[in-house]
Parts: sequence; C-alpha cells; structure tokens
Amino acid sequence: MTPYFSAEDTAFRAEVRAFIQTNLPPDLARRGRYDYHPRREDQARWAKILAGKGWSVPHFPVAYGGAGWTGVQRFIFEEEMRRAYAPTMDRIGPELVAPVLYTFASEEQRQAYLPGIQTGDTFWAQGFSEPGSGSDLASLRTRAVRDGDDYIVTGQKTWTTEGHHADMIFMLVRTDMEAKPQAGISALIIDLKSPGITRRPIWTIDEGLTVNEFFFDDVRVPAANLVGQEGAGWSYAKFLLTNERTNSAEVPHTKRDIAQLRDIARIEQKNGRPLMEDPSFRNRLARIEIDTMALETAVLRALTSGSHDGGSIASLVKVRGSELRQRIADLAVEALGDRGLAICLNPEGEHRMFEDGLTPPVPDHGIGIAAKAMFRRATTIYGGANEIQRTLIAKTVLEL
Amino acid sequence: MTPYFSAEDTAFRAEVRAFIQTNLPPDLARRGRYDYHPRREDQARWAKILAGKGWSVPHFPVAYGGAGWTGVQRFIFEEEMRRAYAPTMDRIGPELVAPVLYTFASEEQRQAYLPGIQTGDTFWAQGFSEPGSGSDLASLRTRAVRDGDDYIVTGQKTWTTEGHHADMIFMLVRTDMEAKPQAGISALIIDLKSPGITRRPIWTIDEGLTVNEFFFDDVRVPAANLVGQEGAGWSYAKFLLTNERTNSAEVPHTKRDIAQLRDIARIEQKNGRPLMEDPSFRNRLARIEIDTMALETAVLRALTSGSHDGGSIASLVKVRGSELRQRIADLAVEALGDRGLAICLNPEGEHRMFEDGLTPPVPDHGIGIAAKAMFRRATTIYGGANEIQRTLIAKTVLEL
Amino acid sequence: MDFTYTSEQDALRDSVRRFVEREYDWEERFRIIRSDCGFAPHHWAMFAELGWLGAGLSEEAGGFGGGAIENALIAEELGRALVTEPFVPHVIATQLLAALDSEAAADLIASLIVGETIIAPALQEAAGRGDWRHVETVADADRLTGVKTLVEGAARAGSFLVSARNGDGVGLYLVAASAKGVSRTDYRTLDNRRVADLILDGAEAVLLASGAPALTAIDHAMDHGLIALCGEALGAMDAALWATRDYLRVRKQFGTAISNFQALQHRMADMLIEVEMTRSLLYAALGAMAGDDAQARTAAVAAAKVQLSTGGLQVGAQAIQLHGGIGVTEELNISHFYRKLYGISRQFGDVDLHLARFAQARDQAPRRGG
Amino acid sequence: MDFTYTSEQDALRDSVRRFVEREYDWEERFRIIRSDCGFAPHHWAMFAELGWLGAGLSEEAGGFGGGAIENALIAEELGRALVTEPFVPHVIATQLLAALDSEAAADLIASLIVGETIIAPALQEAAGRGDWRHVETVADADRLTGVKTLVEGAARAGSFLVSARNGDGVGLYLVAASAKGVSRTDYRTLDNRRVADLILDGAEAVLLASGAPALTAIDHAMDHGLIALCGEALGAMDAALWATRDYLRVRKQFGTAISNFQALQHRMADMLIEVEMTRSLLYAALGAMAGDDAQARTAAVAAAKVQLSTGGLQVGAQAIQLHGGIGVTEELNISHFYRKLYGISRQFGDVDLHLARFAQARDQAPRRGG
Repeated sequence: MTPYFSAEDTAFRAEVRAFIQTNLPPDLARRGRYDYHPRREDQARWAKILAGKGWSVPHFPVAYGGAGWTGVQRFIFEEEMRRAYAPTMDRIGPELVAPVLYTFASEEQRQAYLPGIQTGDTFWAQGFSEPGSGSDLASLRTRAVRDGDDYIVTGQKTWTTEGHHADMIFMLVRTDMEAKPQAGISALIIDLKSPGITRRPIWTIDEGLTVNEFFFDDVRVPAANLVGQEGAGWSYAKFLLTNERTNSAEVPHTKRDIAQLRDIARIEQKNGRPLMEDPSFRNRLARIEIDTMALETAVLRALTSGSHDGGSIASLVKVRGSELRQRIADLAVEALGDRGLAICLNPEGEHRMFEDGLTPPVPDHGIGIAAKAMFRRATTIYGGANEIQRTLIAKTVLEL
Repeated sequence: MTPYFSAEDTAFRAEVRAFIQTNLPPDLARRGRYDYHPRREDQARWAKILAGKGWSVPHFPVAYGGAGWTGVQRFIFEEEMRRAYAPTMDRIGPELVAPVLYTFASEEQRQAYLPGIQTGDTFWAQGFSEPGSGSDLASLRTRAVRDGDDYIVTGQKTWTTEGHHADMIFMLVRTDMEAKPQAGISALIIDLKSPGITRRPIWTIDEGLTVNEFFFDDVRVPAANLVGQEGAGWSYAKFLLTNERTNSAEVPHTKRDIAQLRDIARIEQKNGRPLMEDPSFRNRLARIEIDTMALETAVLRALTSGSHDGGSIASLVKVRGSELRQRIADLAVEALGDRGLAICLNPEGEHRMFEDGLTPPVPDHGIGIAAKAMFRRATTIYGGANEIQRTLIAKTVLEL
Repeated sequence: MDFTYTSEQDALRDSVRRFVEREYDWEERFRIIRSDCGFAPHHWAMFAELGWLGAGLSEEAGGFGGGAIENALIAEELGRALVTEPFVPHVIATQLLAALDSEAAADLIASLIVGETIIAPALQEAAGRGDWRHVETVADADRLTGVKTLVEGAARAGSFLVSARNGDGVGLYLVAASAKGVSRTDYRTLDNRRVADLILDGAEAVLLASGAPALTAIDHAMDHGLIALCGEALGAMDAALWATRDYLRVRKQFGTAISNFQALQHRMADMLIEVEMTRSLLYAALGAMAGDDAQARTAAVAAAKVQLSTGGLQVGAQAIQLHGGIGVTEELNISHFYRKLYGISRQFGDVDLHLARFAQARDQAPRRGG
Repeated sequence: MDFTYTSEQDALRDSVRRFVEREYDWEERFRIIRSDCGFAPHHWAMFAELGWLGAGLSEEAGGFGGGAIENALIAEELGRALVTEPFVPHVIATQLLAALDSEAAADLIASLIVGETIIAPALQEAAGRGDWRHVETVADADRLTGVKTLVEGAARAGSFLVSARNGDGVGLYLVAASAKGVSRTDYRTLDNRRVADLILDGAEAVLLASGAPALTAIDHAMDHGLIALCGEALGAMDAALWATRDYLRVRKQFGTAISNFQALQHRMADMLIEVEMTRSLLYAALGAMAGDDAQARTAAVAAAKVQLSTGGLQVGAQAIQLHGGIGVTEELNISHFYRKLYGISRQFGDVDLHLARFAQARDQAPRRGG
C-alpha cells in the first residue's frame, strides 16, 4: 500500500508540464479559460501539436499511436492539460469511438479511421440515442436494410454531442426486426456528408450548441462500414458506455474549476473582505474540495486496480462526479454575486442561438461561468442518467 | 384570506396559558423538561386535572367529553401544553383508539370505555403490527376463532407503544382465514389482564422502554368486545392511521424543542462566546426554525380547510415533521459539545434496561437530549414509514 | 384564521390566468425576449387596463384596496407562465411611493397604476450582493454618483427610484431617465429579465425622503417585493412540478411509463413537499404583513425567501432531471423554469443573507403566541 | 501508487477478523459493556500477544515496523465488530510518546505494546468541544489543575498523558492515576466507550515535553488517532451497509423482498458511495502521512474526518431506516452501528472544526501536483 504518486509519476508530471508550457499557443489558453464549447479549429490545432509529440491519443494501443502510459500517467496528463487551460479535446472520436474500433473493428477499418482521429483531422459523432429511447437503448428504431453491397439507413438520432463538428458518425442501427430487441442491433460507420442526412441543432439551457439531431432519409452506406458482427452492436455500445462513465468523473476538470474558483474568491468581495474569507463560502468550498479529493482517490484506485471491471466503480464515480460538477459551477455563480446572474455569451465563441447585441457588465473572470452552471444540469443526465447508474450499482455491486 | 390568529384565538390562548400556569404541578413541569418517557402516574395526574376543566380530551364529540374547540384551538392548546413542559400525554387511548370507538363502536362500548380515557384512569395500547408485517398490515396473522360467546385469540403483536402502561388493547385480528387478506380482519378490544397474555419489553436505541411485544396464547375474549362489523377491521385501522399521521407533524413539540435549544445555546459556549453567536450554528438553527414555520402553516392550512381529507396533507406533514424532529434533536446534541456524547439516563425516569451506576457530568439542561436524539430515529419509521408516506403522496396527490 | 381566497381574489386570479392562456404563449414569450426592451408595452397596457397594477395597493395610497395578497396572487400566475414583464419591480416602486405618503408620490402612483409611466427601483449595488441596505452611491446635494445593478425594466423606465448616501445616512431620490449624467448598460439575466446597470455620474435627482423614513419605506417596499417574488417563484415551482408529473405519466422507458418507478415517485413527493412548504411560508408572510410586529414581518419574509430559494432550485433541478435530455433544451419550458428559479434564488440576496436576517429578527422578536 | 495491502497487512487483517469472530460475539460485547471498566483485560492481553499494540509503530520507536496503515486496518476490523477496547487512545498514546523520542518515553512504549500498562491520553476539555488545541488546564511547576473530558480507558489506566498551559505555552505531562489530586467521573458515551472526566486538583505530574515540540508531538499523535478513528468508522459503515443489504434481500413486505423496491435500491447505492468515499479519503490520508508536507497531511486527515462524520451518520441512519422498527432496537447491532457512528462523528471535533482546519491548510498548501 503506497497510496501516493511515485517519484516516476512526479517526474512524468514535470515533463508534461514543461511540454505544455512551451507548446500551448497563448490564444488557445486564453479561450480555454472560458472553458466551454471550444472551437473545432482550436481542438484540431492542439491535437496536431500533441500528435507531433505522440501524445494526442495516449490511451490507444502503441501500435495505433498510443503513448504506452499507465492509467495514473494518463490521469496526470489530463490534470496538467486542464491546469494549463488547454482546450478540452474532442472526446467522441478518441475516447469513445476509437476504443471500439481498435477492439472490435477490422484491420482495414482501423487503418482507415484511427489515423484521422490521432491527428485531429477527423471528428466523430456517436449515434445512439433516439427520440423515445434515452437511457433505454434497446428500444432504438433506426433501421438499416441490406441492399446489395450497401445498407439503406432510415431513422433519427438525437442528443448527438458535438455533431456539428463531426465528419463521421458511429451509429447503432437495427438490422434485424425479428430478433429480440438487443440482438437485432448493429454498429455502422457513416460519412456525415452522405446524401440524405440532415442536421438540426438542439439549443440548450445555456443558449449554446452541444447536441444535435440527425435525420437519415434512405442513406446509402457501404456494407463494408459494418463494425464487427451484424447483431453484435449492443455489446460494442455497452463497452463504449463503460468508458464514458469512467471518464465522466472528470476529476482533473473539477480540480481546475476549484483552482479557478479560488482565484475568483480572492478577487470578489463580500462585506468589504475577500469572499475567500467568508465563513459560509469557505465551508462550502472546503466540502467540495474534500469530496473532490475523495473522488480523485476513488478514480486512482480504479485506475490502479488493474481490472477493467466495467461498471461498479465507473457508475459510482459517475454519480458523484457529475453531482460535484454541478455544485462547483453553482458555487462559482454565487461567488460572482450580481454578475453571476447575467447571461454572458462567450465573446470568442461560435454557434449562438441568437445575437442579443448586449454587453453585460461581467468581468473577464466571470465569462462563461453562469452558462456553464446551466449546462451542467446535463451532467447527471448524459452518459447514462444517474438514476440508471444507481440502479446499476444496486444490481451489480450490491446484488440487490 | 386571513392567514393569522384571530382575536378570539389570542384570547383563547391567554385562557389556556393562565389555566396551565395555575394548575400544572411543579414536579410535573420539572420532569416534563426531560421530555421523554413520562411516567404513567404523571400523565394520569395531569389528565385528571384537565378533565376537571373539561379539557382532557378536547377533540372528542362534546357528548363524550370533548371541548367543542376548532382545530386551530386544539392546536393552540397543544402548543401551550408543550410550551409549559406539561407531560406529553398518552396518545394511544385519547387520540387513536377513542376516535375509532366513538365513530364505529356500539353505544355500550362507548359508555364502557370512553370515560376511562377521558379521566386518565384507563390506558390503552394498540395491537396492529406483527413480526413480519410492519407497514404492511394486510399480512397480519394473529387469529381470533369464534367459540360460543367468545373469541379465542392466538398470536403475537409487536411495536406496541407504551404497552407497559396499558390496561386495554385495541387489536386487529384475523377472524376469517378464507377471505382476501384485508377482508378477513376484525377489531377486538382485549383486557390485558386476561389469562394467556405475556409481555416482553423491547429496549430501544436510547436504552429506554417505549415499545413492547405481546404474546397471546389462547386468550379468551368476549365476542361483545368486537368493534363494529366482523371483517371491517381494516377500514377502522385506516381511519386510525390517518389520525396518527396528522398528529405526527408534532409542530408544538418541535417549537418547544426550538425554544429549549435556544436556551441551551445561550448557556453553552463556543470559542469563548455563547454558541448562539456562532454563524454556522445560527444558520442551521435558522433553517430548522424556517422549516418549522412552514410546517406549522401547512398544519394550520390542513386544520382550517374543513375537509378531513385523510391522506394527502397528513402524509406530507408526517414526512417533513418527522425529519425535522430528528434534525432539531441532533442539533441539540451538537450544542452540548462533549456533554452531548454521554449516555445520561433520566434521573427521575422509570424502566431502565440496566443500571450502570454511573453519573455522567451532564448539566441539567442536557439531560435526556442525547437519548431523545437516538430515539428520534424512530420518527421516520413509526406511524407508517416515510417511504410509505412518499408512495402515498405520489399515488394519491400526484396521481402517479 | 382562513387560508382561502375571497371570491374577488379568485376572480383576479382567473383574470390573470385567462390573460396568459390567451395572450402569452411560448412563441410570444420568445418574441418578447428578443425584442428591444425585453418586454411588451401592449401587455403592460393590458395589465393596467385589467387593474392589476393597482390591485395590490390600498385605497388611501391611490390603489384599488388590495395588498400583498393580491400582488402575490398576480405574481404567482405570471410566474406560472414565465411572464417577463417587470411586475415585481412595479410592486416595489408603488409600495415605496405609497410608504412616502406625499403628494408628489401620490401623483407618481397615479401614473404608474394606469401604466402611463414606468418607474424602476434602483436600490442595489454590486458590492451588496443583493442586499439593498448596502449603499455606496453618493448624493452630493442633488447630484448622484454611483452604479446601481440589476435595474429591471430600465429600458422603458421614465425615471428611477435610487438610494444614495447623504448627510442623513441614506436618502431616496427620483432620477429622470433623461437626466444628464445618467447612462445604462443593458443586459439579460439568466431568467431573461431585461435589466441594466444604471450609471450615475453626477446625475440630477430629486430627494423624496431621507434618513429613517427613507430606510423604513425601502424596507417596507422590499418586503412587498419579496412577497411578490415568492408568489412568482411559487407559480414557477408549481407549474414545473405538474408539468413534470404529466410528462412522467406519458414518457415510456423499458416498456413502462416512467411514473411507475418508485425512485421517481419519491422524488416527485419531495418536490411536492417543497412546493407546499413554499406556499405555506408565503401565507405565513402574508399573515405577518397584516400584523404590526416589524421583527415578525422581517422573519416571515426572510423565511419565505430562504425556502423559495432552496426549494425552488430543488424543484427546478429535479424537473429537469426527471425530464432527462429534453429538460435541458432551450425550446421546452422546463429549462426556463429552472433559469427563472435559479435567478429568483439569488435575487435580492442569497440564502445566507436571508438566513442571517431571519436569525437576527428571531433574536429580537418575542416568540409567536408569547 | 498502489492501493493494495501487502501480504503482511492482509495477514494482520485476518488475525483481527479471526479474533472478533471467535472471541467477540454480541453477547460478549454486552457483558463487557456492563462490566466494571467497560472493556475486557483478557482481550487487551490478547491484542498485545497478537502484536497489534505495536503493529502500527516504527521499529525505531520500539514497535514492529508498521505505521498508520496497520493501525487503520486493525481499527477497521475492530469497528466492524463494534469492539469497545480502547484501541484509538492506545494509538494516540504510543504515537505521542514515539514523537517525543526520549528514553523515558521509550520505556513507556515498551510497557504499552506488551499490554503491561495502559496510558490514557487526556488532551481535550469541555470548552474545546473536541479541539485538542484548546487547553485551559494550568501547570504550576509540576502541579496540574483542570478538567479533561472524554478520557477513554481511564478506569484501567496506570497514568495519563495530559496537556496543560505552562510558561512555554503548552506542555505535555505524565500524571499517575494514583497521584494525589487526581480523581475521575466515569461515564459511558453513546457508542458505549467507557470514558471519564479527569479532574486534576494540583495533581503531581512529570513534564515530558514543552512548547513547540509538545505541540508538534500532540498534532502528530492526533493525526494518527484520527486515521485510526477513520478506520474504525469505515469498518462500522461497511458492516452496517452489508448487514442492511442482507436484510433487504430476506425481508418481505407487500409480497416481495424489499430489495426490489427501487427507492431503497437507490438509497443503498448512495450508502455505498459514502462508504467508498470514506475509504478513499482514508487512503488519501494514509498517502499524505507518508509525505513530508505538513499542510497536506492536516488537510487530508481533516478531509477524512469530515467525510466519516457526515457519511457515517448518513450510512448509520439509513441502515436503521431501511431496517424499519427492528433497526431501533437495542438488541440488534444496527442501532449500535448508528450510536458508534454518531459518537465518532463528533469525537475529536465536529464537522465545522475539521472543515475549518481543512480550509486553513488548503490556503497554506501548494496545490497537489504543483
């Protein structure tokens, strides 16, 4: 039992920090402070820089561009990225789709798709949810009917995260109407430039764009784009979702949020003193920091346990992590006082629902905070709603 | 809309207060401060004094000794009783059993049993729960088999509140084994001195005695002791339980607890200042007081709405009231600091689980507080567990 | 003690409810939010015509004989429909002027309740974090300098009611929107109220009251404003609760209506409890307003504000959570209930401020019923 | 970074587990609680024999080469069985003496780890509310006057380690139980630890350390004590969780095992999260103990104490709630888990104290990883 970072870990951290310090373009770091809805071009630029060092997709198998790091090293890397306000990177391609590809796809498919993800040239979407099937994926209805060497895909996907950035989509479709709900599902790769696809942005509570709806109207997809076995899509999806949950603890991000909030609380005043000295604020911040420390250790326990236990710890840290992300964002809004109540659109952002032409009196350290707090309502819903996670914990860990 | 006490209410309050001030024996008030597990003799003495004024069972129909007060007046009366540290009275007979008797029993039964309740001479128990049937009364198994002019009762009752004080018990028994679970249940009155009854005290988390277990071994009960119709016991029980829930908000008691805690917090010190000035304590106490104010108004709304709506508001105030009673007791323990951690048995109490011979250094204002906090864990369980109440709210009010 | 509305009050409620049903659909609301001043002058004219702008004002003060109850009731119905017209600031302005009991004030009230003009209260500053008792704006004779924040309805206001430090402590001033030295920075709040920072740079002002009378009038007006705000929050909470209830009954997952899931049922029960506790504390505050115990009034109003803030956030957040993904979309009203309740929870001071006000008032007040 | 126990540590855990299974059944525990001194000398002798009393002490200090990890592990298993023997105070006493690094201290340690004597730490006073840094007891040369509270194991202690104010600020003293001017008031705590108020009325004492070295030694020992306490709480929480799980699977209501009720399942999931977060913070604290950053150590230990207090109460209360009536009976261990966790949550300072300690340490500490 050595529950602390080793000397090697510490040296690794120093190396990562030095690299970021030298190579992160200042305009990226500046926009990174607004944290939120990063531009595709920023993500791609940074991915290219990291790819040059072999660090753009560290978790990949080394053969496909991975860095061969331990779980703890990947955690440290992520922590340093967040700490330096590097752009939050696209997650769908590298973290969700790619592991499915290098685990289940054919070698041709791997060669065709993984390099684009590694270099940041290709962005991906994931097409799982449909209207009427949120956390209940087995009920999905988008159909793919075999027609010669193609599938003809018809249906609708929704909640497609960052779909407006995506070139390709990894889809769950129903290929067998007769089979039991879960058995008739297959995984298809679809080029989003294919004829018959339309996209509708779904504006969210923050007046921002994260999710989209895609309509597939007789879209022709080469049968070669089938991933793995026909009818096995359900198991790939489960594999993917487990990764989603583990990552969704988002500890490095929350730690950075805390550091940012501490900065804010030293600037903002209450009763003529820095907010940081207000007892009630201090207590609540301390409690968030303590819960974050607990969550961090839980994640590190999972990362070092060696087993990809797929479910139990993942569900557990997802629940707690998502709730923490809401609490920290809400406390940040509160820290801003009157200024936390203003709608303040990211001055360097793209994709606005509408231009109100107003310039709210929000200081630079407050930009994006309120919108972020609004959007964080989604953290307890996406990636498998927390209700689903609690049921999963009860069934799989507690065996109730 | 006149959401405040009328001039008549205020005058009534003054009258009640004056009466209590003149008539409450000082030794009763002193023991009342320990609040908890009052002696039967104290309850009986006070009941007699109140009965002399016609106030011992104010909620009864006037014909049976009731005071003819409005719901608001009964609330004021209860508030003044608690405020003066009058003994908390037996509830089973006057509040639970008696309403069933004067609503459903025969005139002979009313004449036989109500006077003893009114004068405090007869104490009652209620025999509903059995091992294995907590909130699920329909599953009860105690049988009453007709034998000539008698029933022969065999079975076991548990969680019998204040059964060690009781002379009589109002029982649910199964008289028909063939009928559907709820239809085969009848209500019987049994004299606890009948041969074949044994009692076992159930010591609770506070090392005190509140509940008991009764064993009925071929107990002979006159058939005349059947209340209402055979097979209708279930509906009487539901009627009774609704009363139990409404009363279980316990607002007057909680308001008195708050006043008591404010007294404690002016005596106890933290960091060399009265605890009452500690910001964190103040905030938590304020929140409890606010929630109590809300609950009080909710109860007054229910009391003045005219409808005995039986369920919705009752469940709602039971949930919130029981949780509040726990919070206030826990905060009182915390207020006592080191002294809140000592087991300190009521020096004037009866029924001790064991004599440890120790005299803990707890000041007079701290006696009974910690034991009370322990026992209050039961408030969210008894009278229909809060889980049951929440389901009831969802089904009956929200129609889910 | 009676918690039922009179038939006049019921009629008033019906009138507001009919208005929002007929005139204020979801598309209309989006149009108004995106308009120049963020609210609709033709609606405001209708409010005046229907008598709502004077409904909560005593006859002596020039109103139609009602009080806090009527204002709370109107606000509740407006909250239900997330109406963005600045009704709460109107309550504060009229009650503030009424408390001054002067001829000049009476004239202003008369023009306010017929909707001829809008006067926006500008009582708070950034450093006060919602606490209107924090005043740094300075009055140098009849010239004011300072910045007031979150001034609602500013874009259409003919003048402002401004608090400022002077020789007596604090004075209350009337500042014309057109006066020299007055400028604005307009913005939207999270709950889509259109507000402004009011920047006063030696702005010409008329003193209305000074010292204790000014402070008393402001506290009185803020009590009324907080009660109206409580009504608005209650309306939004109640609407969010029942909309969620309806959704749970139709939404199916895993082959069954999700209303059958016990964990969701219990969550809904907790939301209902929060709604009913908020309603109860609104009534308690209305009761206290009718009495003459200043500390009891402060305590009851602060209690209602604490409860609507925490209960409102809980109900709003759970309404989203129980809706799932669709709950966070801009197009559905559920996300806007949350934004409204999030805004209200911090408006006029956060939970800590009102807990402290409550505790202080309780220390000084005799116990209720003795 | 490795969170797995070594095989030696696993063996130690097994040894404790075997002991409680064989020797410490529920009836035995009741007997001990009702005995004169509230713990069993024959058990204590067994603890010594099995090496537990020196397992968590370095070899330099005369122990068997372990540290905080071993103490936490032993305490966790003792907590699972609600063992009442004063192990946590033993950890504090030995670590306190070890930190003094003197020959006299070494002799005392030697007799402690073989179970020959018991030395009870007497570091807190009523006015400190669990904060050991609050010292009002006064040393006049070698005579102490004051009252120490919640002194655990006092009835069997040969001597006491007492903090008192002297010319250097605070000194640490050894007071023999038999010394003149020493008296006790014995009582039980809610969690059935047998404790005493130690009343010192000019009691003769031996100075062990004074000023900064004394304070450093006390803080060091309390860090160790808090970690052992965290282990004990974790054991009780974990045991309560799984006992409740087992009960839900067998208990039937409304015709089905109550483990099928979704609301209860989710409650259980939340309890598990609290247990795992407590375990995580125990590990984090153990990691910090291995480093040389004093602020990080204080922060991590305070964090663990905050979590075990709130999480412990939540798990304990829910274990009762999910059991229903039987959960509040004295005869079932569920009520005793709650009493234990209720006691622990307030032992050595409440949540506010440790939140403040955490916040202060974080203000002064560099950010983890830079």
